[in-house]
This record gives sequence, C-alpha cells and structure tokens, in this order.
Amino acid sequence: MVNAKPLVSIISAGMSKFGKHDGLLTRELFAIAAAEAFSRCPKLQPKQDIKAMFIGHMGEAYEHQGHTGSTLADWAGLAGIPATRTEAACGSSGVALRSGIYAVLSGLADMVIVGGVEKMTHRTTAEVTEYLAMASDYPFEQFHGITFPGLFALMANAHMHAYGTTEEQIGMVAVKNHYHGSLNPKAHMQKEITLQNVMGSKYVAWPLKLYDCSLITDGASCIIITKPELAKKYTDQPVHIVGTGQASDTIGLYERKTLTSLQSTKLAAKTAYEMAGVTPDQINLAEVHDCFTFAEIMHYEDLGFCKEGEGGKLVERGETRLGGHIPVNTSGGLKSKGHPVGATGTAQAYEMYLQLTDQAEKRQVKDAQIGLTQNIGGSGATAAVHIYRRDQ
Amino acid sequence: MVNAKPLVSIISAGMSKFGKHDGLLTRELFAIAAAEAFSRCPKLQPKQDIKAMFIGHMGEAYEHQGHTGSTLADWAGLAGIPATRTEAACGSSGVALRSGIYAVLSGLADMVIVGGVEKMTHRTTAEVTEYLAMASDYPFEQFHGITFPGLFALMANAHMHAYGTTEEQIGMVAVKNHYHGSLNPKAHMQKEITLQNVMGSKYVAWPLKLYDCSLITDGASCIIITKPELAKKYTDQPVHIVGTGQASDTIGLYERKTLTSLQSTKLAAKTAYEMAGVTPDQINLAEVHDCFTFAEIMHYEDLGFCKEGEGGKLVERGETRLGGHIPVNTSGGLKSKGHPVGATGTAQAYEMYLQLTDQAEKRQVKDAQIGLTQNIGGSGATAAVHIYRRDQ
Amino acid sequence: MSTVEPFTIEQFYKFLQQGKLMASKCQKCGKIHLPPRPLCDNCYSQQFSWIQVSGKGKLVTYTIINVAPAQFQALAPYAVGIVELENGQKIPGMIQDIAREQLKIGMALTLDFGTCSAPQQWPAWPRYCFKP
Amino acid sequence: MSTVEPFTIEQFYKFLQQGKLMASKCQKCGKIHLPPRPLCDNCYSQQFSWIQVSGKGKLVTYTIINVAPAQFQALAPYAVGIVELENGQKIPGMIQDIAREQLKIGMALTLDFGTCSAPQQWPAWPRYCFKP
Ligand SMILES: [Zn+2]
Ligand SMILES: [Zn+2]
Repeated sequence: MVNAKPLVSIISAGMSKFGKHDGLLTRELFAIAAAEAFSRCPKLQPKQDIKAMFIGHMGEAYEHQGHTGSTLADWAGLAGIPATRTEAACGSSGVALRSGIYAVLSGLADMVIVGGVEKMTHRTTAEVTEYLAMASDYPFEQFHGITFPGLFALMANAHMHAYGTTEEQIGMVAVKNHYHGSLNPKAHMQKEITLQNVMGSKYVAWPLKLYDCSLITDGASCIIITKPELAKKYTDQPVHIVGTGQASDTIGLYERKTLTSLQSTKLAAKTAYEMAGVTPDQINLAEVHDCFTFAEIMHYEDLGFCKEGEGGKLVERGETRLGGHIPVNTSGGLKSKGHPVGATGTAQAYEMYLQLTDQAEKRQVKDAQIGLTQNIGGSGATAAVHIYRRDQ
Repeated sequence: MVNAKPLVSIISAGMSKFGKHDGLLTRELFAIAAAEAFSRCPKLQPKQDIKAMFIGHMGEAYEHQGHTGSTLADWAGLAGIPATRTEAACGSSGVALRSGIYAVLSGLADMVIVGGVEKMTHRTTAEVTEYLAMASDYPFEQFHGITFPGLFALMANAHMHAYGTTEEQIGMVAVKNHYHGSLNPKAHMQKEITLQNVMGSKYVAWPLKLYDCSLITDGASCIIITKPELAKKYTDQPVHIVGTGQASDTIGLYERKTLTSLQSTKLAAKTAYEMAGVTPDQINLAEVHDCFTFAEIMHYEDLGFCKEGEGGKLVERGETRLGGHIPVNTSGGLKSKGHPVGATGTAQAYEMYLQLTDQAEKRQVKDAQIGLTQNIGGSGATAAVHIYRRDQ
Repeated sequence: MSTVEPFTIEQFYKFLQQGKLMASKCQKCGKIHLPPRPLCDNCYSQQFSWIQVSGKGKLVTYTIINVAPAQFQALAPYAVGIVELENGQKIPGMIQDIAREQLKIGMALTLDFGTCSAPQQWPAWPRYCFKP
Repeated sequence: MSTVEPFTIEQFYKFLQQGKLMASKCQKCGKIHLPPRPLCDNCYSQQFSWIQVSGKGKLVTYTIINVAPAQFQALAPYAVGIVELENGQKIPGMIQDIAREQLKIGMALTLDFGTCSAPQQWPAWPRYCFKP
C-alpha cells in the first residue's frame, strides 16, 4: 500500500465535452469547464477561495487572441486573481499543473485553479497544421518541410528498425483508445474502430496513417488544487497528487542522443516516481500523450511499464486495455477523446480525478489506487509527469 | 530602515543590448543574456545549480516558433530542467518572475532562472502592430479597429478630462526617459529629446503621438534567483525580493469600473507592499511600464507615488527624474531603452539589480535601499509588482 | 421560439444583424451581461434570459486612430470610443458621422446597426458603430 | 579575413550558400556545434572557431511526408530524414534523387547545397538537401 505524502489535493474538476463547438470562443469554452468544477464542489466559493490561476493554451493565432491567462480568469468569474498562461505546445496544461503545484507549495496561494483550453475547429486543416508546427524547431525542422506527424514518424521508423515494432502494433493503440473513447460520453469520437480501419487509412507520414493521428478538437478542462490539509473542508473525496516531474530536452529532435525514447519523459518520470515513493509496477492506470499512436508505445517504455523495445508487445497483449494489467488512456486518449492541445494535460488530470473517485462509469478501472499522467510538448522537448493517489 | 524578510534573492542578472539585432534568432539573443548572468557569477555552475526556468515571451508569430520555454533552456545550455514559457502580453516576464518565486518558495527548485525575450525588428511595423494587438480583447476591441495605442489613448483622454492632465505633461515622460536612456549603454535610443520633439511628432492615436510610444526593439534579459540563505554562497552582493504581487482584470478595457487607473496595478501593489512591509513613500526608485508615456503618469498614482490625478504634476516637477525625490525608469524605460515585450519585466529587474548593487554607473541613484518594478500586460488585464531591497 | 439562443458573443452579433441590441440577465442575481457570458461572473449561475436594451448612451472617452491595422487602413483616421448605455453597460465601437472637433466626453450617441463592416474571414460578424 | 563571422544559424546558412558546411568548435572544451551556438551548452564558453565539416554521412531515420504544409505542398510526397555526418553531428533535411523503396536506415547520403529552395519571406536562407 502506497502512502506517499500528498503535495496537493484535487477537490474538484471540470471539462467541456470534447468535439466541435461551433460559435463558441475560447473564453466561453473554458467558462463551461470552470462552471462544472465550481458546481461539482458546492462548498467552494470561487471568488473567496481561489487565489491564482494557471492556464495552458497553445495557439494565439486561432482567434488572434493572446493574453489568455487574464482573459480566462475574467470569463471564469475570477478577474482580479493572478492569472498566468503557460505554453509548452501540446504540454501547455501539464506545465500549468506543475506551475500550480509550485504556487500552492509556495504558501502564497492556498487554492489554485489550473486548466487548459483550445478552440481549433473553426480553422481549416491547413491553418491548424501551420499553427501546430510552431511547437517544433523552426530553423532545421519546419524550415525543411518536416511536419509534426513527420517528427513522430521519424521516431517510429527508428523504433521499428531498432526493436521490430510493427505498423500493426502501432495501429492497435488506435483500436484500444477508440474502444475506450466509445465508453466516454465526453469524447470527441465515441465509436469503435478496427485494425483494418487503421491499416487501410491513408499515410500522413509513413509509417503513420490518418488513424494514427489524434483529432483536431475543441475543448477545455480544469482542476482545482489546494493544500492537502484544506481539502477535506471542501470534499469527502479528494484525489491527492503525490509526485510531480517536469523536464525539457533540445527543441530539435535531431540534436538528441536517441530517437527511440524521450529523455524528457524519463527524467520527469524519475523525479515524480521518487517524490511519490512509487515504482512503475505500482501504477494502476495511466493517461499518456498519444498525439500519435506510436508515441504511446514509446511512452510505455519511458515510463517503465515495460522494458525498452517491448511497448509494441504490451499493447498487442492487451495489457493496456481496460481490464488489462495497466489500462492506459481509459478516457480515449488524445486519439479518440480528442486533442484540443492546451486542454490535454488537465484533461488527463480530470480523467484521473474521475477514476480515483469512482466516477468513471462504464470505463471505471476497478480498485485503482495510483494513477499517472504524462503530457508532452512538441516532439518531446517538454514532458510533465504527475502521480495521483486515491484518498484513503 | 526597512528590514523585510527576503522571499528570494537575486544572485546574478544578464541582459543583451536592446536595439536592432539583425541576423540573431530569439534563442541566440536569449543565450547572450544568459551568458552575461552566468559569467557575472563565477561561483555558479549553471547545469548543477539551476533547477528550473521561467521565460516570458509574447509572440510566437515573429519566428513561427512557439514552445520557447524548452527552446531557450536548450540554447542557454540548460536542456533537461523544467522550462516554462509564460505569456501575459507585455507583462510576460513580470509574470515569469512571479512564477519563479513560487517555484523557489515551493521547495522544489532552490535556484531558478527567470527571463524574457522578444525578437521583433525583422518584421514590418504592420506585422508587429498586428502581433501586439493580440494582447487586447478580440471581439470588442481588435474587431472594432481599436489599436493598442488606441486603448491607452482612451485612458489618457479620460484622465485629461477628469484631472486636467495635459499633453505637455504626458510628453515630459518621454523627455525624462530619453534623458535616462542617454545614460544607459544598453538602451536602444541613447539620445536626449526635447518636449518640442514630442509635441511636434505625428499623432498615432490622439492624444498620443509617435514620441509617446515605446520602441519596437530586440532584446533579452534574465535574473537568477535563489533561497535567501543560499545567496551568499554565490555572491557578496545579492539583491533581495521582499514583495511580490500579481493581479488580473477584465480583458476588455470597456468592462472596467474606471478608465483613469488600473485596478490590476493597485491590487498587485497592495499585495507586494504588505508582503514587504513597505509604504510607497519608502520606495527610492522604480521601473514602471511606460509602454506609452501616459501610462507612466497613471502608474505613479496607482503605485501611490502621488495622489490620484496628480501624476502629471509629479513628472512636471521633475520628481521622477534622476536626482528627484523618486527617480522612475532610470534605465530609460520602455520608451528609450526599448520594449522587446517579453523581455521587459525582467529587464526592469535587471536595472533594479544594477542599482541596488551600485553598478548603474552614470545613472546610479545615490543611497537607494528599496526599489519597485511594475510590469503590465495589454491594457492592464495583467499587472506584476515586485519590491527589492539592497543587501544589508 | 421554444429553444433559447445560446448566451454567446456570436449570438450577440447575430442579434445585431437582426437590428436588436440584446444583453443577458442572470436569473439568479439579476446582473446584466453585455456581452453575454456562459457563466455569471457575479454569482456563477448559468441560467440567463435575453433582454433587449437601448442603444442610446453617452460617450465616456474617445480617441482618433491615425495609425490603423492593415484591415482598417482605408478608414483611417477614424474615431473610436467607449459608450455607456442607458442601462449602465459600457461598450466600445467606432464613432461615425461626426466631425472630430464635435466629439466631446459626455455627448449623446446612439448605436447604429451594421453600417461599418469591413471585409474579413473569421469571424463573420456584423460591425456596429455609434452615431450622434 | 580579420573579422570572424558571428556564430549564428543565419551565418551557418550563409556559408551553405557559399557551398561550405561549417560548424563551430568551442575553444574551451572542444565541443563541435552544428548548428553553431553563441554559448557552448557544454562548458558555457563564448569563444569558438569555425571548422569545415564533411557533408557525407549515413541515414539515421526517415519518413515520407504525404500531408505537407502549404508552403511545401507542391513537393509532396517527399522524403525527410536525419543524417549523422562523419564528425558525429546529426542534421535533418529533405532527401532527394532517390526512389522511396531504396531508402534504408544506415545508407550513405551526402549533403547537397541549395537545390531545393522554396520561395518564402522570412528567413531568406538557402535550403540544402541530402542525396545518395
Ligand atoms: Zn448572477
Ligand atoms: Zn565548450
């Protein structure tokens, strides 16, 4: 039984439906997520209790709107509090969570709302592709026509070459996550797919196909964290964060020592595991950053869920499927739940909150005590890993 | 004698020359600032000692490069550490500083580098205008043709109407700050101007003229902060941060109760003053956010340097000029030193570091003990105020 | 109508296109939101009703934009201001059909529907302005 | 030349335009930087010298870009890869003049100067590529 000391405790969480939200602005989408978090916790008085906000938001181009920290505080009815936007590409709200933990531990802010949002579907695919590309190195990657899927394809090819990982194994991640998504009423796509669907879809960047890519989605998410000793004043069922790790790596994929794993994930995970006093085999479920299916396989290895090179076999054996030894991405993941980039990190925390308070309904993992989330930015120049524990 | 307990201590600081840096990328510009901070502190071992980075950076459009937290950590030779970009428009690095203080106080990161950078001059004025506009409300301000200078012009007109503040008084801020800038070898503009120069320049947004506007500039800045008890291991002359305040306001100027002051500044200042145990009359010098000359007048009032409505008279009497009662923007301010937006907040801290360690040369304020910096985002939806004390 | 229009900024502009200046009223605390919001920033209720408000108001402050964004350069110089409507809400916009010298803080202005639209991609909203 | 060219990415591309593949060498720790950096990420020195390096190398990994950014759509599908040069530095780029089926991890490739530039505004750098 793991009994790590909580760093902070989650007292509430909110998330918009992920999908296509025509006619909503970023600020309105986030207000919907905040509204759920507020109403889920009747004892909370947002204006009096919440002392700071950290918000992950990647793209100011979508609505020609930067300065989104204060914008979202305003529209969540919290104008006045310190409100900070953090940006680390697709890892923006994982990093917001880390920043919020710093703030609570600092003693300057007893209660903090951390969240994220992205409104993407009102733009064309070409525009979204261009905006997302900003997460990668300009002078040697974007400039040479290397796309975002392309970067993960380069890693996938290296992994296939080094370890014999197959396109079919990679495709099985999509099948699994769509199955999970079919059980999540807030997922963008709620229907199952077959391996034939994946294998028959068009190449985006070989070996990655259309069905290996996460979705362009609108969505917002947030959690409210506080000092552990205050949590029970607000809820009988807090979820405790017992480990946090964040790490960086070179912005250019080409400058890294290895292309088959992410040092940022390994470093962030090591920090988080040590802080929590937990080993990978004690993790009961995880939400990991499956921006592309292949990435999930690499993350299994980097997080220690299996040995290096054996990620493909792990998904093939069904161990990461609901009912398996370590269910991964029960929410549907970025692949099926959707990937509104700024919202993804705290949407992972939202899923962990539901699972560790037995509110995950059809996709509930039985007897889950310890969960982990891993959120990365770009091709892995940022990683944030958090470990959660059920209240005992 | 103020003897407030330090929150954190600055052990080193670095800043690029502010100006036009053709052929340098954002990452290279920041590396130059980091290099100064590293070499200024020979006992520092950056890789071993620095545990996290927070970086203010406003515009990913300039180089089609987001994800700048990790990018800059990489180029500062710190790849691996948690690196987070914060964005709050022109207040981006003031907010990075605040975030860095949270991190040090949290106990998770004993030493943190905070900084900011913007590379702007390779873009056309039309492009820069468009990128800067993202700091203001899209649906009711940008959408209706209200520019960034326009927002401050709306406040200036309201202030002139309410208090009789004159265009000449507003212009005197430019004259004073150019005088200060003429004494700063790192300022973008190092020449004095006359009130006639200001009054004769073309209107940008009445009553604000070209010489009332801060400069489009390339630049980077950073400081290194640590726990007060560790500071003396690294330097004999630390500067202590004894107060920090950050606040938000509605993103839309039109939704605010008053147009003649910024509630965000007042709120952030109140928090910082109380934390430091300092009153406005104890401040010996300040760097405030003169994105437009008028703003400096409003900030005098909001920070308590004079009564409401009397800011114009304060500058007219020369009290905020070097040699006056409370010199403001001895660095030259955004007006003359330049305003590479993301770099501005920590460039203010850099000036405070120089002044409170007697390294400000020709513009040194005599016997300064306590300084203040105020950095705002957009039309004031974000404000960050910090109070600094000389080591005793 | 049986379905209530969503309390969004886009809907606010859709009403403008129909010649109606609409605000939302919080059913819990009574606060009037202009523009509407999905979450009351006073009491956190999500229940609202639409109310039509007067477009008459007085000028709180103004400026003349000489250096305009690319999209508005053909109109420059132009006046913009913030107007306080009769119900106390403030909104900004362009001010048209008035000589610059006649602009005066406190003067009466009225919201005019959709006469100063400029071409654009996103968002496809009509642009109101103020007139004497 | 009496003045040393700045150790910048722009200068790296300027040398390419002259047909030279140049890296910087840290004068303190000897680390070779490709691209050059203003601050050695190993020892924090700011003293460098230029060295010319071989454009021959081997393919570390590759992919075929089918869905391309707007700017590159005319070229799609195209191959990109990361090449490890003889001096051990890795750089990415497009791979040209080779059939897709012949691409193989480990194969020899050589950097080719400025044959696959695409039009653009900023930055005005030449675009190299790799060939068998
Ligand atoms: Zn209400
Ligand atoms: Zn070196």
